[in-house]
Amino acid sequence: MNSKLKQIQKQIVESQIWKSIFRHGMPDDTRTRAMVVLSNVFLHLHPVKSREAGIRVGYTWCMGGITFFLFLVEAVTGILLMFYYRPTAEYAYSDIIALREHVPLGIMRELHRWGAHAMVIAVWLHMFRVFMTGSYKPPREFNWGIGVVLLVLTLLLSFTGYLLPWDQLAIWAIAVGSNMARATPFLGHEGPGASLLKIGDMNLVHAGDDARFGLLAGRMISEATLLRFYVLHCIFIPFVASILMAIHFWRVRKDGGISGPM
Amino acid sequence: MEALRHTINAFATPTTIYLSSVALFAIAMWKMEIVVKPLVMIPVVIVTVLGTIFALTDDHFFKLVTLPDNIPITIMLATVGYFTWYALKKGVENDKRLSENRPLIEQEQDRRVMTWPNLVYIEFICLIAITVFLIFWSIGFQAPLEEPANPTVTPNPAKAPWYFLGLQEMLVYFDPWLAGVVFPGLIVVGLMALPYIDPNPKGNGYYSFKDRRLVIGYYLFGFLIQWVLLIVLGTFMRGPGWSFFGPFQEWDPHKVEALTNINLSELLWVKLLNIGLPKNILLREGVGIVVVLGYLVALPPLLAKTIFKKLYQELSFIRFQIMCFLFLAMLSLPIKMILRWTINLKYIVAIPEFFFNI
Amino acid sequence: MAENKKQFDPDHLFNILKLNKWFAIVSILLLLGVVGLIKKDYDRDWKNWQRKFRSLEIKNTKDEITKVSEDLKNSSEYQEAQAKLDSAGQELKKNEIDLFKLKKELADHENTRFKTDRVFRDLKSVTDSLRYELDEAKHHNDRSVNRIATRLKKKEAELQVARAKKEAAEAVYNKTQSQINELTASTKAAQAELNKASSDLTRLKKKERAIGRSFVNDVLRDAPLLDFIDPSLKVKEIIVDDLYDDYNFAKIKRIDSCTTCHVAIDKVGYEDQPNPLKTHPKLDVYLSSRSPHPIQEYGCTICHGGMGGSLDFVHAGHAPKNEAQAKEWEKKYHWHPLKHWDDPMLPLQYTQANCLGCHKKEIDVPKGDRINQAIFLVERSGCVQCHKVEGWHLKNKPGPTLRKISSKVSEEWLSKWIRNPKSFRPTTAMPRFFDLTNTKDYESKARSSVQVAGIVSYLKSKAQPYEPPSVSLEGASIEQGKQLFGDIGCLGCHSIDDYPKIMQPQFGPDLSDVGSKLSANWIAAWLKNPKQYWPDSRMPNMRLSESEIKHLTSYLLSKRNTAFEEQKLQKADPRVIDKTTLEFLKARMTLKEAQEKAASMSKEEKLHFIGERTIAHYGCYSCHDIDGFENAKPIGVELTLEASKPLPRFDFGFVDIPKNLQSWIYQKLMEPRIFDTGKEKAYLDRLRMPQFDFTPEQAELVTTFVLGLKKDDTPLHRKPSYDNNIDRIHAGRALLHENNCRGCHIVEDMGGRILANYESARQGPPNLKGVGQKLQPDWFYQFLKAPSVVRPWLNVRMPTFGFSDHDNNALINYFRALDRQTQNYETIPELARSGDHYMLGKKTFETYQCQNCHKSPPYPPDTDMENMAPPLTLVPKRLRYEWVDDWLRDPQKLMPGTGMPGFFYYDGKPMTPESEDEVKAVRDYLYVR
Amino acid sequence: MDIKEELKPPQDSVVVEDSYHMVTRRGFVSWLTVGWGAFAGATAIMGAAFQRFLFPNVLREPPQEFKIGFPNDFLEGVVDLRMQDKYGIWVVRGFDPATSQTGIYVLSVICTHLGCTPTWLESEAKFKCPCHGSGFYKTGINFEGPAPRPLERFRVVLAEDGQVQVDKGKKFQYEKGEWTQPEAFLKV
Repeated sequence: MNSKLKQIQKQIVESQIWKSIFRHGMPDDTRTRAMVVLSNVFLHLHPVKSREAGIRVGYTWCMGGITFFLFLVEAVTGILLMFYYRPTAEYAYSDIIALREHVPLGIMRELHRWGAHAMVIAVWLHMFRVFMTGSYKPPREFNWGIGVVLLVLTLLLSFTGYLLPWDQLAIWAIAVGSNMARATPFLGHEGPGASLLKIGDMNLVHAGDDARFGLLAGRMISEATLLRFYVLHCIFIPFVASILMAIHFWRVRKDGGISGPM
Repeated sequence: MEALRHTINAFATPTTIYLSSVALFAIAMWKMEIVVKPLVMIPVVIVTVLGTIFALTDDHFFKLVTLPDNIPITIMLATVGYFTWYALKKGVENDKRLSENRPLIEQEQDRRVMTWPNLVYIEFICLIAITVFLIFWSIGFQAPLEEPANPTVTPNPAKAPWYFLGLQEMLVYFDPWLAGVVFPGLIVVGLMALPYIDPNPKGNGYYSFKDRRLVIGYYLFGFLIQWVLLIVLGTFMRGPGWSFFGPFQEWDPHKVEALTNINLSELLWVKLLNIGLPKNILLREGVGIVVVLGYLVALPPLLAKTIFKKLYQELSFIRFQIMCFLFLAMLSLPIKMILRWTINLKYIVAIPEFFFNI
Repeated sequence: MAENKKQFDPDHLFNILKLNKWFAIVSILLLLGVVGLIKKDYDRDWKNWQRKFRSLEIKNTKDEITKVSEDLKNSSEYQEAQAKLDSAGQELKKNEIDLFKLKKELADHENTRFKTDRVFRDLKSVTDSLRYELDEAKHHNDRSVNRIATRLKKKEAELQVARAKKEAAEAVYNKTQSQINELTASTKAAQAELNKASSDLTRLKKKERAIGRSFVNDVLRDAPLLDFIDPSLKVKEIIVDDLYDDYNFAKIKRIDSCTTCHVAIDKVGYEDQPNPLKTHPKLDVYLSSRSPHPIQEYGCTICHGGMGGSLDFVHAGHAPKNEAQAKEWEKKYHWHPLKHWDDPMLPLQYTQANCLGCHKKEIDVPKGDRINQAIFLVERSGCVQCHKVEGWHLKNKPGPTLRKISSKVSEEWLSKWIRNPKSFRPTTAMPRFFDLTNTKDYESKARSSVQVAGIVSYLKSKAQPYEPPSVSLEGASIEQGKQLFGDIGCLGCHSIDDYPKIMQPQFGPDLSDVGSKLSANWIAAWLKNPKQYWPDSRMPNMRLSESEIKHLTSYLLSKRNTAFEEQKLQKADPRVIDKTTLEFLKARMTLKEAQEKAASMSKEEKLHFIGERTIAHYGCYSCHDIDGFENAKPIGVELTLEASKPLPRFDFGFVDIPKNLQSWIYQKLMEPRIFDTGKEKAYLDRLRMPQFDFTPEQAELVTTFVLGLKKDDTPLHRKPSYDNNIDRIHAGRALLHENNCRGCHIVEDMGGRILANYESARQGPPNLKGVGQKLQPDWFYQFLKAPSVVRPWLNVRMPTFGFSDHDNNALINYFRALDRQTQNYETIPELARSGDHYMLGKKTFETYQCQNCHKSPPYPPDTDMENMAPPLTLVPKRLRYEWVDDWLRDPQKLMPGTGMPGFFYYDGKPMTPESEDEVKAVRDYLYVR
Repeated sequence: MDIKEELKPPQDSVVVEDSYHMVTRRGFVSWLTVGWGAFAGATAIMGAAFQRFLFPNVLREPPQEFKIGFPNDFLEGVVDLRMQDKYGIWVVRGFDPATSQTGIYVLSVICTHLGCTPTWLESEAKFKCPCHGSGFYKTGINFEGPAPRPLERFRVVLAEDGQVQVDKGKKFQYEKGEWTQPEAFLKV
């Protein structure tokens, strides 16, 4: 009986289909373990071997990994939410109510929202750890810079998502936030220097073409803003962030892996 | 109990909280070796926990803290607090090892090990753990949803998302173009510039404190005091009308605060010289402009000659200028806050004609 | 160290066993978390309610089944059908062999029919396509035309043959089929009868199968993660097409999912269940498809408020009707007030506020008892005089004119009255402005005295001269005055302590203390003709004789309030006068100017000035006509959209009440100055709304009214239609209100409160039902202008209101609109005073002895007033020709309870042709007699 | 260092002390099995939940039950196409061979083959589906093309107010012999 099972198992493992998918056996010796890491698209972010200090949670706090994982969680829950959310003034709010009241697994919204907050915290802590271990120092200066941009993108992701429920909390948080854009020096119509920018009688910067207008797609928050933030939140920023993340991870490897004492 | 709450409410003003936090921060920086000792930290933790439990018995405070959108702040405070202590403790430990010529913690762990299963397995466990955490958080707290967006009714208070509340708090002291645009820009630029203006080769790849005291102090001041503390103030203590409330004080939308601020030019021309504001803008704001330019342009050379002498020698001229500019920009917030609390100063330079107020 | 390194396995830095343990722990937690997640998502309160409802229905169905099967057993119909079926079955058995044969034949015929039909169809499709080909070929002038044509012809011939065969086969088939039918017809009919008799049982059993207990129904249907296949627990939504929720940026269709929990709200038969499984208590007005507000067209939230899209008790915005219910809900449902919704549900006692949304311009909202009472109270209290409310401003100020006040009351009386009106007359609508929660202290009292003195001084100095003619009360009897007061109808508007109070609140003032207020001369003059003192008075002329006036005057003078007369008046302190003057002056000029001005004024001037400013401060002119304030604006906050104001705009001060609109308004009405409590405010900055001394019930009513004042986006076609008729009705109702017609008469089945004073309804003012149909407009007009005697046996008299032509027409139109009468001018046919018809009328008239009751004046002294009816001499001018016909046929139908016997129409049986003739003859006789 | 060099399995494999082998096989298996079991369980539930997520609990579709007018609004022998756009039905008044009676019946506009909407061809007196050429008689019976069964009919009754009421929630299929049921057809 047992031998029969083994026979079947052997047949499966040695079939062409199995072999085409799994390029190695069970990872129970050093060689296959290396193979696993090398041949798996996700795992190959890691080197085959790392310095002991660099993999200890006590050193890294795992915060970078957690941030990346939370990004994936946000992506998955976000995609699912898109099945039930329409970014229009008419439906946005009632779709959120629907998520709360009767959409199956509407709790996805909670996962998404709290995941976003957790991601912000995780990014801060990751940066804090990198700073405290001096890991921004040569040769990792550039990657630190990328990291700073990723931090900003994380905050922007959260900020753009804040508008989507289209409730009072949302639009006034965005109103407070976006009103600052009108005070941008030279680019906002109430910013210092904006009134100096004119050609003849034509004002170059006014409420109809300043930085805030670009952000809100109008002089005030409207349905167009909702759509704009939706696109920023769902496509534009995640797209940019993904590219930068690829660079970030790649540079971690190229700059010598996780930092450690020279 | 009630009396204690009243005392705390009375004590809790932006001035006292901010200044005492700065004082505590300074002490910690000065005597870090002692501060991170468990003997010191355990009582601190106990006091914090007991204090929190006491505070939670208050209805208003309880409601405020358990507001779903404020939960992340609590989590942030706990994690940031813990990790700050943890990192500094390790740093102090490494300092000690260095001074005793022993290998660093990280140097003891320089063996090379297989990624599979060592790293992959802990990562996997970590990820499941964080998922579990997120799931229980979601079960416990419903995401907030208020009334439908209404462009004509502003809720009181209207707050930005919590992670931007530091910036919103800054708006009390600075014009939007500074607090909302320039300072956030400088934070980003400053952070990116950090590797280039920190000349210290020590402390690369391991926790340390003593060798990097200045830059760590600089960073922690920005992070803990100027960012985290302001978020806490902005969330828990700013109520309707952006008025300041003690932690156990009911948020009354009709609270009246004495707020009469004065510009530097008015202070000078009207109050001191008693001759009225001059018509010419440059003349009117001359003193303010001189003060600001002096602060940003004249101060760096002075610093280079005096307290930053050593640093100036390590850095080149341009790097030192950039470093100084960022440093002074960061310091400008506490300076402006103190000026506001002491002499009700509104603007140092006030040219509303061109939306240029500092 | 080196030793260690050799021992080290780079594959296993950590203890795998320990990591496995960690992995197991977090995985188990993950599993628990995921299960919890699903559970949280699945567990909903509404499901429990639907489950409960299902249990209820199962029980009901079972009970019904037992009952119906019991009934069926005893039903003869069922027994008969059963018997018929049995006998038919036996009959069929006899023919069993025939039937079997026939069925076999039928199968054969079916085969043939099918085969022939196939052949026919094939040929048909071939010919169709050939025809198409032929058309094409012709069109293209193809050479194949002829070939195709021949083929088609051939096929068509074949088709004819096939058709004949097919039809023959069908005929054979049908014949056999009909033979079978014949044999089985009686069985089928019996079966159908049986089915019909037991259809209720079948239906119930089917229902029981659908909802009853079973594995599928109890477990499978609504299992978590499987409940999308065919769940029994479902969210129910009513999507109302053209009523909208205002989401500010967009208006979205109202979607009410209330019926998800309130499952039985529109189903009859669940009246005794607890909420939410209860039937709506007023299905005749709401929800049912026959009511004016069917649930599919109006939903729930348009009336009740709340968040219709929510399925959660708290989020839906349920509002408790009192503290106790709030406590109960907190325990049961974790209830807390819903903050984040603009239109919260209203507590039950305030629900009728939302009637005002659509029934805006309506007076007397049908079946809106509470809102109607509220409107009456609001108008009587003059709320809308100080607080502007679009569309509600009163034409007449609710308080009397003060232009001739010095001739009416004494200065002392006036001072005491202003200080505290209720100490003189507890039922007065005039509110109290002084000595309230925020003005109780000693200093405020002194200031109040000064203000009262100021008002009196101002009113006195502005008063126009008026001297009522003096009257002697010689020979007047208080007893007779009292009698008159009760008889002639004063009680329709006024109350007095000698008679039971029949109205609450009253329309006119209570007169129990009036002797302490007015002089004999003034009363007499007023009774004679109120309009000569105050042209806008709503008091009508009672057409009293000189002696009647004397009796009534002496009666009223005897009504005194000694406690009030003995009340001491606080004197105005000169220092306070100076201070108050200065404060009023300061508000308009600089401090220095004010001081100079004050110094230049005499005490009298100061008092006059204080009076003027105080009247302006408290807005007295809103309710009273006061010289010098003709164009002054009302002082209150506009309330047109009060209920749409965001809550933070209401100052709750330090008063500990629930933070919601209705609590605030209620509190404000009960104690108008309460929100000053605990605040340091200057005397003139304090709240100034007066105390109306509402009872809790009244305060709730007024709150209901205010809660109805909000933004309204209901589309016009959803509101009651305003056709010409309805406009007339509303105009009439407004006049009824204004003149308190319902104090005496029953109109539209409401009012007639005075009738309680009379032994029988016959002794009181008539019910005005159907007068629009009954009266000739000309006569009606004359009557309203100058009432004449119609019912000589009545003591109560119709007063002369002195209506304008406009009002007169409006009233007549109103009554006619109620009865859907549109023609103003009608022809009464020329009638002969002789002939058979006339004689028949005369004979019938005499046979039934109409004259016995319908006596004509003059009346001898011994006339039997008990059984008298209106004189028939009035008929030709007064009554409509058609109406008399209807009336004679069946008086009870037009006026239930009338004393007029139905001579021609008995017990619902049709009238004979003879009595038809009689009715017409009597009617015509009355017009030409 | 050359990675390949490092990756060679240890020459003297016995030297290595391996925590893997240090533990009893049994203990090791049980913890790991519990872990993987729970993880697989959680993943499976989550997978099922995602599938459940795709089926909303609330549908906002046009009502299934509606009134279409009085019987006299429909002409004898005419296929009424007016309700096609709004309600997705054809109303036919005329003789119905299935019940051998004259009256009104309501046909679904969905072809029983692959769900296209056939067109009514007046001249040929048939419904013709544009997608694959199925043809149906006025009664709904299929007679040509690939359609496997006749068109469906909907419940049709007379409402209290005398209007014809249609309920799309209840359908009648010819092949199941349902067309002879009382509410599949309204006798006029």
